[in-house]
Amino acid sequence: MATRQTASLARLMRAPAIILLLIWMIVPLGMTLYYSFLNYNLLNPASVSWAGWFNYQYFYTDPAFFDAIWNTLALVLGVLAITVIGGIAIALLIDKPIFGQGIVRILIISPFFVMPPVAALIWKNMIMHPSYGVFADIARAIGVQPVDWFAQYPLTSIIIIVAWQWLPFATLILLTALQSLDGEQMEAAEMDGAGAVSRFIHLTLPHMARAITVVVLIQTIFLLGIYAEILVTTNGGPGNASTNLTYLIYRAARLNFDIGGAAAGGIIAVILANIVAFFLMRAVGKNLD
Amino acid sequence: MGRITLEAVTKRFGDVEVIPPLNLDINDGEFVVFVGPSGCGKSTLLRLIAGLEDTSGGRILIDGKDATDTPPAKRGLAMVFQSYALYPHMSVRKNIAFPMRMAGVPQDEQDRRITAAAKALNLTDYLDRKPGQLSGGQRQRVAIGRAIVREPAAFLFDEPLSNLDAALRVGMRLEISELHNRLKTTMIYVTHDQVEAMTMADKIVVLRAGNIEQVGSPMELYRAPRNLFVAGFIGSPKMNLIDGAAAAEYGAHTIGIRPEHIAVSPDHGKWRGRVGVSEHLGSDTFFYVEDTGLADTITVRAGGNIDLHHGDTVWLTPDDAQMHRFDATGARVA
Amino acid sequence: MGRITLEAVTKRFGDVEVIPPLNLDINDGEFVVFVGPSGCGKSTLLRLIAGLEDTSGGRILIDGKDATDTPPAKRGLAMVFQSYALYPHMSVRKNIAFPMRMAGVPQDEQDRRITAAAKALNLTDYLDRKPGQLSGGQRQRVAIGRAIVREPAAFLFDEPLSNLDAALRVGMRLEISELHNRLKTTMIYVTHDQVEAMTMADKIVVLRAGNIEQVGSPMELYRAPRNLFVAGFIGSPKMNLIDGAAAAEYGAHTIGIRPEHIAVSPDHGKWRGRVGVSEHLGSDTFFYVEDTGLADTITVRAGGNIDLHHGDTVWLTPDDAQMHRFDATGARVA
Amino acid sequence: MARAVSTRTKVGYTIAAWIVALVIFFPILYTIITSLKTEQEAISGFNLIPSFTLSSFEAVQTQNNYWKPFTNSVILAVGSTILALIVAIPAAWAMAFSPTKHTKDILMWMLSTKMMPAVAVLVPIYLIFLRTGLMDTRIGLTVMLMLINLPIVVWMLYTYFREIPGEILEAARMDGATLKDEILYVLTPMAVPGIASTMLLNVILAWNEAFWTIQLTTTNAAPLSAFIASFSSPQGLFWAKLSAASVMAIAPILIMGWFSQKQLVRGLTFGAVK
Amino acid sequence: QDNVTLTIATVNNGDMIRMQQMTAPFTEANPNIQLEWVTLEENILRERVTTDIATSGGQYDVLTIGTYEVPIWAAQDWLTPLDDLPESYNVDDLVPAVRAALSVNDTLYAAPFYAESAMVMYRTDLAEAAGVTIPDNPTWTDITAAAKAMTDKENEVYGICLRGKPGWGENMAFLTAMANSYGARWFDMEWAPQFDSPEWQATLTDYLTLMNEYGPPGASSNGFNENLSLFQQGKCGMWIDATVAASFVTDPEDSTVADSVGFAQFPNKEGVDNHGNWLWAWNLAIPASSQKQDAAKTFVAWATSQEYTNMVAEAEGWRAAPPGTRTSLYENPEYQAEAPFAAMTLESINAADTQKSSVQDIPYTGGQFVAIPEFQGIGTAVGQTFSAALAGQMSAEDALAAAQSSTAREMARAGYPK
Ligand SMILES: Nc1ncnc2c1ncn2[C@@H]1O[C@H](COP(=O)(O)OP(=O)(O)OP(=O)(O)O)[C@@H](O)[C@H]1O
Ligand SMILES: Nc1ncnc2c1ncn2[C@@H]1O[C@H](COP(=O)(O)OP(=O)(O)OP(=O)(O)O)[C@@H](O)[C@H]1O
Ligand SMILES: [Mg+2]
Ligand SMILES: [Mg+2]
Repeated sequence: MATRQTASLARLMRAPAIILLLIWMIVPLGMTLYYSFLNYNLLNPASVSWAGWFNYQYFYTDPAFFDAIWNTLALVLGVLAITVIGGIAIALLIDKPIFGQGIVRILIISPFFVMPPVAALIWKNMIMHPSYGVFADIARAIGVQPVDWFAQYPLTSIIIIVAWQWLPFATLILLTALQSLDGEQMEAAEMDGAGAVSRFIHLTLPHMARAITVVVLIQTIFLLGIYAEILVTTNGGPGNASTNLTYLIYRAARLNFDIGGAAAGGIIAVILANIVAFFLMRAVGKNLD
Repeated sequence: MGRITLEAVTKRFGDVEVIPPLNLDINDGEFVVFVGPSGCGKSTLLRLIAGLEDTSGGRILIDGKDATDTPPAKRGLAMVFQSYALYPHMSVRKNIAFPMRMAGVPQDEQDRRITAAAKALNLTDYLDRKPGQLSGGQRQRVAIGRAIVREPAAFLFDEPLSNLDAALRVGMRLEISELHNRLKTTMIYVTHDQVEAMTMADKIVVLRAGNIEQVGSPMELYRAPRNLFVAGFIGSPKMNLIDGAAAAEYGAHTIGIRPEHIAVSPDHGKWRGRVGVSEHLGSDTFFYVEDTGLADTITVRAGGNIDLHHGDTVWLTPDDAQMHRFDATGARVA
Repeated sequence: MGRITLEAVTKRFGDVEVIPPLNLDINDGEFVVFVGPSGCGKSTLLRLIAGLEDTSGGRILIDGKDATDTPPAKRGLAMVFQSYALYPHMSVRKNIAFPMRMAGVPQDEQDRRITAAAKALNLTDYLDRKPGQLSGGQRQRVAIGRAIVREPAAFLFDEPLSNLDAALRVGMRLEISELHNRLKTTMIYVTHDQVEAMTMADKIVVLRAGNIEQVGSPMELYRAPRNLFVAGFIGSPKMNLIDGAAAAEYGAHTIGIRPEHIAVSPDHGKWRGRVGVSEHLGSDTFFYVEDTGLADTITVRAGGNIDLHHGDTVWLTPDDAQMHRFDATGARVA
Repeated sequence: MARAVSTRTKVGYTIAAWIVALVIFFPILYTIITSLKTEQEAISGFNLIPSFTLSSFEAVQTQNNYWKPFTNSVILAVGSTILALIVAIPAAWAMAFSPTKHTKDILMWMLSTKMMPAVAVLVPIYLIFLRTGLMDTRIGLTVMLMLINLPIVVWMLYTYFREIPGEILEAARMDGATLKDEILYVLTPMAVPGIASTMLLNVILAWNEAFWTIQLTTTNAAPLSAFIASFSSPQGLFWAKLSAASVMAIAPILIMGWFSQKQLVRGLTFGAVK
Repeated sequence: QDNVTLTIATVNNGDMIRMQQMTAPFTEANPNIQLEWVTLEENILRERVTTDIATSGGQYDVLTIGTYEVPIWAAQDWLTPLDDLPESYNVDDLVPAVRAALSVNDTLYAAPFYAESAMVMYRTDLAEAAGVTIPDNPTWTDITAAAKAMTDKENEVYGICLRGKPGWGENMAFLTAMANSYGARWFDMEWAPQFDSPEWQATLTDYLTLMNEYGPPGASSNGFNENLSLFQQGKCGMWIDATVAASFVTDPEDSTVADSVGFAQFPNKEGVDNHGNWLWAWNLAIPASSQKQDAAKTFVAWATSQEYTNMVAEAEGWRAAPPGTRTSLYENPEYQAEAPFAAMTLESINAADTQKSSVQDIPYTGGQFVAIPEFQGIGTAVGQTFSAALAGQMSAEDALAAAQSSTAREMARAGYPK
């Protein structure tokens, strides 16, 4: 496959995707970069002026900024932890012989098909609502005060909702990984005297390492951009308790119509995302060869 | 220390009886090879002994104790798998140490045994590599190393060499034989390669569809196959089997004569034929002789220096003393 | 129709020169086998001929015409890959038809050739199956069928049998040889199995690190290996190579003697040793004799009926007429 | 480990698995149930047995014709998926079978473009869409969704293609196949499970995209995400209606997902297993 | 005349949706005009429409916008002045307070579809049972006392339900109105935020006390909808919110307490002559970027006309008529008969002065909001803070301090004082 002809063909074939994405990245990013140095409020289009680093400074000194970074991390890590651990557990369970396996799988996979705003609406109104939600009904049934989820545990609530949406994805990938585990290896370990727990720790987990990295990579990409669930449920509050970086930018762009500030925030987010990406890609790249 | 007895062991998968009641005695220190065509139940039988499958009936005794319901880890047997079944994320050292770690063997004892096994198997330089960085033969040795350190009552091998290429296979075959000579531990070895069976076994068990066709030393099987199946299965190239008039002449339904027991001559002999493909191996030449009227082709082994070409007419003379005779049911006629 | 000439062909991957300038002539209708250890460049050479890799230098002539820059499809060669490389989503028929479809061969002509190929390769019953439903040997035959229908100037095979088990390999080996006898088309066959090389080739090319060590007929290579490398590579089991005093006695730095050219006796002979592992194949027995003081082990081939056991003392006598002598550089001493 | 599993164990696993499955599915189930309730039932406490009225669906339909956004959703999801495949298959082919030193870096870079927060670039994109007349057009949005998901598509295809032995493509080349033939007749059919699951995933992601599809459409190209946005916070708690609208928005993709579940699972390996 | 298609952006509330279904007479009368509806949830609508109008996108011909946007957008020349509406439209029939709120320099920029102020709705039965009376012009002391008296947590009856959900149009609408009635103001004449003032401190402390002691659980996520639902189910003794709610809580189809609802004006603090000045209207406006001005005007005039009101009344009864915009409606005896809340509603609306909402001097206009572009962001941020205080996550002092500093920051960034 290594002839000059194929190599040049390959370049040609790669080109459209690369060029498209390059444009897709550079044009808006370039414009964003430009805007980030402007005093530009959409509601005041007449008074656009050069701002220098002011937007960055302003965004950075926003008291919400560090909260947002912390919340972003907590959200990403929380969801990852739940989906990976839960995904492994569920994958192990549904890999076992069970009656009605097909239906069980269909049920488990379903949340993945629900669009994020709808998922948030469902959880907010029907499940976690402090007076009409199912959780409240359950609480009342067992005689405790219903929890006002979005007020008392805003970030946790969002993590639960997002984790619910991504659990199927993690489960599916981990399940395929699990099913590719070599049966003979397991038998060898059994012969070697390893019990079920040892086999899980010493064989199953390491075998799934790659799948886990993939889950982490893909989900991180999507989780960094979560905002719809926040918008629908807590609007980032109370206070900044559930404001993540994306939502902070959202707030600047859509509530304040502060294009300059949002652009600066966007650039900061891109830089942070790329730092995350860098380490992630290192880890994953190694794991994908 | 490694006596294994199967008493009327049977195995069914669903409705299919893969192993009909089967009795077998394996003595301590013996090298027993199970051979047979694909799907005949060799692996199943081995896995029954290992405890990786439940028996559907009968008893398995290890050193006289009933082990039918003992879990695999407790039977004191070690198994080497066809796919090596190494733990890919552990180094060679960790792989070999794994069964000892599970058994709680103290660290220094572990180290001692690993060093010894690595030395015996020529793995000392690779102890810190991962299995992925090893060649097929080396991987197989690691798998054996992992078995050795457990100091098991018996080793079970399921086609351990079938993933290796021809040259390596010869080497590993020798290594396993040497290992057996040194350890004198019972070994049960599954293969469908009859060369392996012949060269390694103290005792060969020929299986067909879960039934034992013949049990005996390799030479017993070679010299006196009990039926057509064993005759055709043991020996390489295959024994020539001839029906019809030529067989009737010997008072049999079928006669069998091995390629090495036929003399070739360009001008005289008993049967006439035409040379088809011939294979010159240097030391030997195999002729596939066609149009003899006896069978499709008759395989003949001759010395390295015979000069016959495709299409030449040849004469073949079987060595009557080495002739095998079978009746219509396929059973050997004394 | 199938003359292939390599003129000073070289191949570099990055900085590594895998093939140093190499000249080779392959005549029309010849069955040429490339052998050599793993990584010596056999596949690379074959792929250069096929056009799947660019040469780094030199010219490749096919039937006298410079084909160095011709794309693979235009060279009129067909290739059979180690992994079969069948199209898994197409039926056998479609697989075989694919090259003709690409070439725009009319439908009825396609059908004719498919029928013929299927008949020749015993595939008629499987034409409508998918490759996944075939056994290894059948798949290999489909791959060959796909090559045949193109009526190529030459066939290229890259270790076509190495994924098959021993028994099948023997069968397919014969089939390919028969095919060559019938078609008389040039075939270039890569293997690292020297039995295949010996039995199939008209001409063997022994490669080491991209260099041609020797070119010749199998018997030439068997009888007169040009150097130690070829001597060690050709013949199974390997030639015994002996250095030191025993060699000096023959006026050589190293002597080589094949296992089949050593006589064994329990009580007299030239060299004394102790029997290590022995392999009884029925027809033959291989003894690995240790402690001779000549080399690690000396392999000896004896008849099927010799009765020696592990640890017995034996005497070995080489057949001086079959002795190979090499100088200090490893080259053959005439 | 082919030892017989006793029916008791199996029943145990079955119960556990069903409980987990039902808990996970419950929010969706409850939404479906609620959509079949009257508004009063919907807010009058926990109740799994609705009165099976379709009035909420009727109300939703009269308020906002469902079929137009539905058609748009289908067109956008399928269209962007097909476009993405057309661009991604050749790229993935090149990366898998003619890799260069930078292939991995390029892939990672592609994925990293997905990390750009969409809101930050909304205004530039909005302006571009306005100026080029792509605003509220299906074609504009299709391209947009294609670009958003292209990195994932390329990456998934790349991982599938890498598992296809290069020898088969070489065989095709020897057999006289041109590059087009090679991709069309050999590579693509062989990668069908992978391509299918890439398609499915992309359809799901495109279907559920709810930022750009709302921001860049008004009426002509508005898909179901916009449909939902018109129900999400009406005056009064019309949960039955909201549930009905939610069910209508997710049902098509849910049903597609259910039917193609096997494909999806089979393909979702991301080169991560084996 | 050419065929034109009008793209109309509307919010998804009941009145607007009803309008969509009642356009047949209009399209019959104007066969060359087709109507395309874009119905969106309020916040999304605002985002969408703002982006479009600010970039001169021209995606919409008619916009549904609030009283907040009208003066700001009109000042940017983004809206077409509605000074040439047909005679039959009868501009002078518009309720004066509403008309004022939609005019800049006496030019009307949007036609009101419906308007609302805020008032107290209470359960007459509970009040009676608890032995309290709520006067038509209650003070906050009256309200507190009544809330205390009516609260019966055992039976899930809470004395008072108020907005707690963060948002400039949610809790901040209420809190700004409440602050107004406490004599507070958002900014002084130098645009310095006033959360450190005693008036605001009193406002927030009293609000938190009311909610914590007599409010329903989870109040920090209750908005208009949630409270409506609570009230309809009989869980609230009082509810102070937009006047439109009156028609819902008295609707026997949806409300379990329809016949026992009383109304009172928005409370004030003793000695402060201010009833909050809450005034909100949903209006139809025409962006300057629309290419279809004439058709759009025709539609706007029709949709906000008296004729339309009558049509709705005919089809669905008078209670369903869009309230708050026309004096003539309130003079209509049929309406008065069917809508017991009519008088109080009109009184509340008329009492709202959006030009000077605080008793102190202020540099801004707007009733329960501050009509500057930055208010959405500021109001929401402050709303978050106050909501956090309600959820018990910070004290009132901290919340006020945080509001003060974040507002000061935003105002400085926006370049105030201008
Ligand atoms: N888990 C199983 N369920 C059902 N049938 C099985 C199972 N395992 C094996 N069999 C069947 O049992 C028979 C014996 O299988 P076994 O694997 O023991 O054969 P084998 O002799 O090892 O063959 P090979 O040489 O191909 O490895 C086969 O017909 C096989 O199809
Ligand atoms: N694409 C490549 N890039 C770099 N080096 C390569 C490439 N292909 C082959 N090589 C190197 O070229 C040498 C010859 O490889 P080749 O595959 O021809 O060996 P071979 O004789 O076919 O070996 P085997 O018997 O294992 O198939 C090896 O050292 C190999 O590592
Ligand atoms: Mg087997
Ligand atoms: Mg090779």
